[in-house]
Amino acid sequence: MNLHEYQARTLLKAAGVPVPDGEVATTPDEVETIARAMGGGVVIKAQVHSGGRGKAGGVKLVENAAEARAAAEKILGMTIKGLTVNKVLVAPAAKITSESYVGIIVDRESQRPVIMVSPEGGVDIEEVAAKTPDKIFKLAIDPRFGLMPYQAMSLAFKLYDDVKQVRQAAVVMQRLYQAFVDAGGSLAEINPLITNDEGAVLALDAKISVDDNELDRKPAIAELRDLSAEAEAEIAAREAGLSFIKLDGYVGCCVNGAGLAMATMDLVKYYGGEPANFLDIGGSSNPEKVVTALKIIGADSNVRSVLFNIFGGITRCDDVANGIVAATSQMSFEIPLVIRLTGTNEKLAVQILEEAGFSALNDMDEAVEKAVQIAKEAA
Amino acid sequence: MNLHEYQARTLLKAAGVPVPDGEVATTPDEVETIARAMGGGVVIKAQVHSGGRGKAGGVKLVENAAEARAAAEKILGMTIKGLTVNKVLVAPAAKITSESYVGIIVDRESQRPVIMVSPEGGVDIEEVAAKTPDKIFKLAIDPRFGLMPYQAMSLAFKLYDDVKQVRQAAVVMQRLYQAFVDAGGSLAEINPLITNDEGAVLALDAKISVDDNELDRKPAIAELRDLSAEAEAEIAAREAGLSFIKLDGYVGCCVNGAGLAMATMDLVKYYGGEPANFLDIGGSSNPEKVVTALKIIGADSNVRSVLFNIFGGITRCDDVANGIVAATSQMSFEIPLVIRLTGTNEKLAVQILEEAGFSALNDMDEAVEKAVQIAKEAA
Amino acid sequence: MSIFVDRDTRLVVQGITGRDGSFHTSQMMEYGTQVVAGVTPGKGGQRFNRTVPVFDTVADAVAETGANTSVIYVPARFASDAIYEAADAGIELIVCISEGVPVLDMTRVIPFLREKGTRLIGPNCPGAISPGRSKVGIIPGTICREGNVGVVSRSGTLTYEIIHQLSGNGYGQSTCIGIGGDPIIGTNFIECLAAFEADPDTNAIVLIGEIGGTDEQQAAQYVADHVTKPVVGFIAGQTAPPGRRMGHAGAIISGSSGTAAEKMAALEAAGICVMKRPADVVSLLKERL
Amino acid sequence: MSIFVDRDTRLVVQGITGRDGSFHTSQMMEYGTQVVAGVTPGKGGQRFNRTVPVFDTVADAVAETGANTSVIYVPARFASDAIYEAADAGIELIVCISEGVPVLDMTRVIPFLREKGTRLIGPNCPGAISPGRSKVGIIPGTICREGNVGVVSRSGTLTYEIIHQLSGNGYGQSTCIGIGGDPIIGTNFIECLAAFEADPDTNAIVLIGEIGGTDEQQAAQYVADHVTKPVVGFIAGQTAPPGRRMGHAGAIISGSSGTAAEKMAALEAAGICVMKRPADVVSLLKERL
Repeated sequence: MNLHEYQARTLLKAAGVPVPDGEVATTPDEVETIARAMGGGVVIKAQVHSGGRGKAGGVKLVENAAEARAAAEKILGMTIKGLTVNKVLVAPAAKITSESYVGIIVDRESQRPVIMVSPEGGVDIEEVAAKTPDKIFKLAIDPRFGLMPYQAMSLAFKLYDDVKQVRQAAVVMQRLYQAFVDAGGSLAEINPLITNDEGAVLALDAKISVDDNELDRKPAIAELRDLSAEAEAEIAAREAGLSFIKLDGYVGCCVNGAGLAMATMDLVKYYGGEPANFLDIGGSSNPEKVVTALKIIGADSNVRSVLFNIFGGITRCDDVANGIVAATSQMSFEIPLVIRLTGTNEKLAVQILEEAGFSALNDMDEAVEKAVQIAKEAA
Repeated sequence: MNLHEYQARTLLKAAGVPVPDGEVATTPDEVETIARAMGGGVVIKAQVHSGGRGKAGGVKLVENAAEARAAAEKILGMTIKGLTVNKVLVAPAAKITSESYVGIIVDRESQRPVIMVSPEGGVDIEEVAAKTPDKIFKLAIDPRFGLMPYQAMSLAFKLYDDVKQVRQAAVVMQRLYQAFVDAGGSLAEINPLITNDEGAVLALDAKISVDDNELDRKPAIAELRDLSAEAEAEIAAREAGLSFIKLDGYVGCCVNGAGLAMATMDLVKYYGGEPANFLDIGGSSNPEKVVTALKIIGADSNVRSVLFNIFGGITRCDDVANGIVAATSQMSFEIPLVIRLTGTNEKLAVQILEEAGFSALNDMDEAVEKAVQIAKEAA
Repeated sequence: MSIFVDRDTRLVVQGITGRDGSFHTSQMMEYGTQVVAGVTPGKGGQRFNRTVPVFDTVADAVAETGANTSVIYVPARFASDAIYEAADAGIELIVCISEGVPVLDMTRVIPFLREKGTRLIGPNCPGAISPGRSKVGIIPGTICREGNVGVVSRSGTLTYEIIHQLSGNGYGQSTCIGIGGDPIIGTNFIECLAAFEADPDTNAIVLIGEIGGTDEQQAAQYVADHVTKPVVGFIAGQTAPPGRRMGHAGAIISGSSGTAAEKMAALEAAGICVMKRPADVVSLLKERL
Repeated sequence: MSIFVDRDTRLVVQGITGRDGSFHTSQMMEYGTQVVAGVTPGKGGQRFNRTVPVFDTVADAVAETGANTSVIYVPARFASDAIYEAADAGIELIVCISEGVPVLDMTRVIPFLREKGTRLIGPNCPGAISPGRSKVGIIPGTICREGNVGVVSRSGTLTYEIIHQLSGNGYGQSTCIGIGGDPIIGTNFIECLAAFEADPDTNAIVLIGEIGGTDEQQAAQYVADHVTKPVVGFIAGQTAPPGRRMGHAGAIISGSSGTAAEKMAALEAAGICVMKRPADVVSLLKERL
């Protein structure tokens, strides 16, 4: 789960990271009032879960409250990479004397959180990594000990010469790490970490992503989820315990298991088709999940056939069959279904389906080929 | 530094340990008011840094507010092992169905915090350890991981059969450990950990001792120090950076280094004398410390000679000599001094002392023997 | 023979009285796995299915039954504690089925296991099966067949699909292992490859990877350097869009080194035959054997 | 020879620009110790006494100067971080002089050092000196003399007193080590005894203990089992009252196994000659050599 910039700023501030003032607004009126109270220049920043906000026109630096209002009118309601901007952050324009980068991710290879810093901040860090990898410094953190002061200092020396700023930055890094751990983070980033004209080190922009698996035990973090910032189908899928990602094709896919789901999409492509989605109904079977899955897939007007590919293990084929029968009787489902079932309770499932007027296949290739063919014929 | 029971209770409560209600009072009036508000039977407990409060009459169980007042009148102001009772804790009488022991100390041998539990609580745990060691269960905690749930559960199974109580006790142990670490503890103890007639697991009495070396970085804990509960000489010594412990003899000792101080005391005994104190003036030399040391030793009317034993390393002998001269000129110091100095700046020190009318020895045995002899002659 | 699980596997089931735990324990017992103990705090002294003794702690279970392997079916938020407990009790191999274990928990579990010298398979994995000998986890026994192909995979049902293809076409398996799809797992491809290479009863290896991370590339390098047996590979996620998560956390494309195309190229460069689709496993194996 | 510190000791001083650090660095340099580097964050690039290069980090110091030993003079609350830093930088021997290090810090430091394979002496100790070769810490060089007696002690100035007796009576030292008086220390008596036993230039060992803990009893057992060289012992604190703390944390009598009488008995049972007073060291050594 991604947090908004303003939420990440709040968490960092609570962890003791120096963050410049800033307030969230949802209307141009509010923006104007806030800007007036701040006085002087302010920056207006769209709060959406997307990179490249600046390039998309979602970040504006303005001189006064009137300009702030005008900028807010443009930004609020705009669409950035398919996401509507409902909120903006208003912050005083900072007097920036340097911009660095500090980020923490969980690294698969070292199996540890890794902190990365670069004196090249304020830009896309992946570009820095690609063009000037020698300007990125990494350190794997032993989670049993946390980010120790000497480690933070040694990284901070890569950013600044002035030992006062080095010490400030080291403290920021340690607190960022603490905030990362406390939030159950998969990523925590300050970009840019600035120095201002008074020599202070401040976190100007912050980003935190949370491991979804942490949300159960971190209710305060789970409450930060902003449903208005997510696509409707993905919310419905998550609430039903499904993994769903919309794609641009026309063969709807409903599969149990992420690996098999990806392999099914690949096979759709292999047989000349285009998958409309990734959808994993998960391990434990439940007819309700199938109902939700069919509703989500059916809501996509591009879909011209729906392929079920179920390998019964924990998932029982009869549960899936019942789900299909229930869903199609509840709603008028016009899209043709191709069903492949094998494994646990396969025979029972076939019987349930046949009684309801469906037929079922046993072979994955055969099923995928048929689903592609039907979709192409319906074009 | 030892915390009072009521302070330890507050820390445990803040850490989420279930602790019965309880309030601190300093007058019988307050005790009566509190007891009336609580209704029913209450227990009145002297708040002093001493074991054996019960045996000394410092803990009373009473039936009502009037009896509470009467008990408070007896307890407040009484002396337990040389310490005056200034405060009492008033708590509702608990309906106890079982009493266990849970304690955490730092163990030298495993070099880790060790948690000990016993189903034999409410009594002196050292007696349990001596008489029925099989009723004490110990576990060394890896501080990199803390007290893990499965560890706490396995200990809690030694206390209770009912899994609900096991789970409650396991949570208490984990929170006690957290409180212990957060306070910078050298000991944290719940004795007894009770179950009441509703089956709840509660910490009825709590004890926390803090590592003095933690106080610098834990100001909130340092503030809990109760100067009124400490001997005056020890407060003065601590504030001057001296380690001082009063003993029952008559040869005052002023030494640099704890090991040498103990060896000096032993040598006093070896030559037939009795040391009046342990006093370590510490590593870095400072004439002010010597002044304070002489004041503290001089305040003990049993002292009939004062022995300085200084081995100059970091401590410079001339600093000690200056301190002696300064102290004896500031105050009328009637007790005879025997001074032994050797090591760093020894010659300069001897010169300073001789100019002020003192003589100095070089050999430890000679000095100790002389100090004992003078004290005996003065008897 | 086989790797990791075999006839000498003496299994303790952590979470034996739970919904998943009890179902799969019955399945494993039917398959012939030596399930010697179960653990559910508070149910010590009971028996599962009137036969398997249940204990309050893994330490008790190990002391009483000599269990050497554990399988974990507890809810995700308790899984890391269950792993610590098993490792601390002297269990040699832990198979963690639980899905949804927080990744930061795993960052702490890994060094603990390393100090103890304990092997972990998973979490978020289907476990391991040595057909005809022992099954630890949830891989359906019915689709497996005794034989000489080693199967190692990051996936669950996709693995079943490929085992199904193998068994249906006369290729039995020495051991099938699902290593789990999470970013941080206990046992990786390389450790399984090394074990298969050393196993006299394994003649060929099937490696099933997916997008995300660089484990497959490293595995490919290991095969090139150390594996003499024929290896056939598959990578799921050729059509997955970059930068999006596909169901489980393993499938994140991080930077430039996690795409299916790149992984397939790495496998091929290491001399591994790469399937275009799961059904190709049979023809490719035939070619190589 | 000698143990732990010698002519090949290449020392980095952590906290070289502080009050204690700079004073003792000068002393060590005068004594002939190879002080190759100092560390004070923010003073990297400067030189101490116009000769010793100062670095921002221990890692930099090791990379540039090949330091293999560090001595720590930083304030107590920064000491554990300094230890971690030195161990992480590949330092083989760390001597921590700082007094007042929180005990809970040490409980975490110890397993870190064990993983790294680093030896720590201290904290709260005077360090080690191999007379005529190298001095790391604060033991006054003037009281020492080259020779063949190994001295190991939990104390500071009491050690000086005994070294003073030895040197004044013709018994030079191979190495003198103060292991520190805190409850949790990096190197204990046994490790020093083993090193002295193995050192060809050590002919006899003086062990100086005090009340609190059971280190001396364990050391006695070790001497009985493994040490062939003559050992002379001293225990401070015969007159200390039970249950009170005597200055440093080492001197707590915990339970029944920390009294001076008990320790002296344990030493004697192990064949160690026990001094009644520090001055006895000379006559006892004479008897045994």
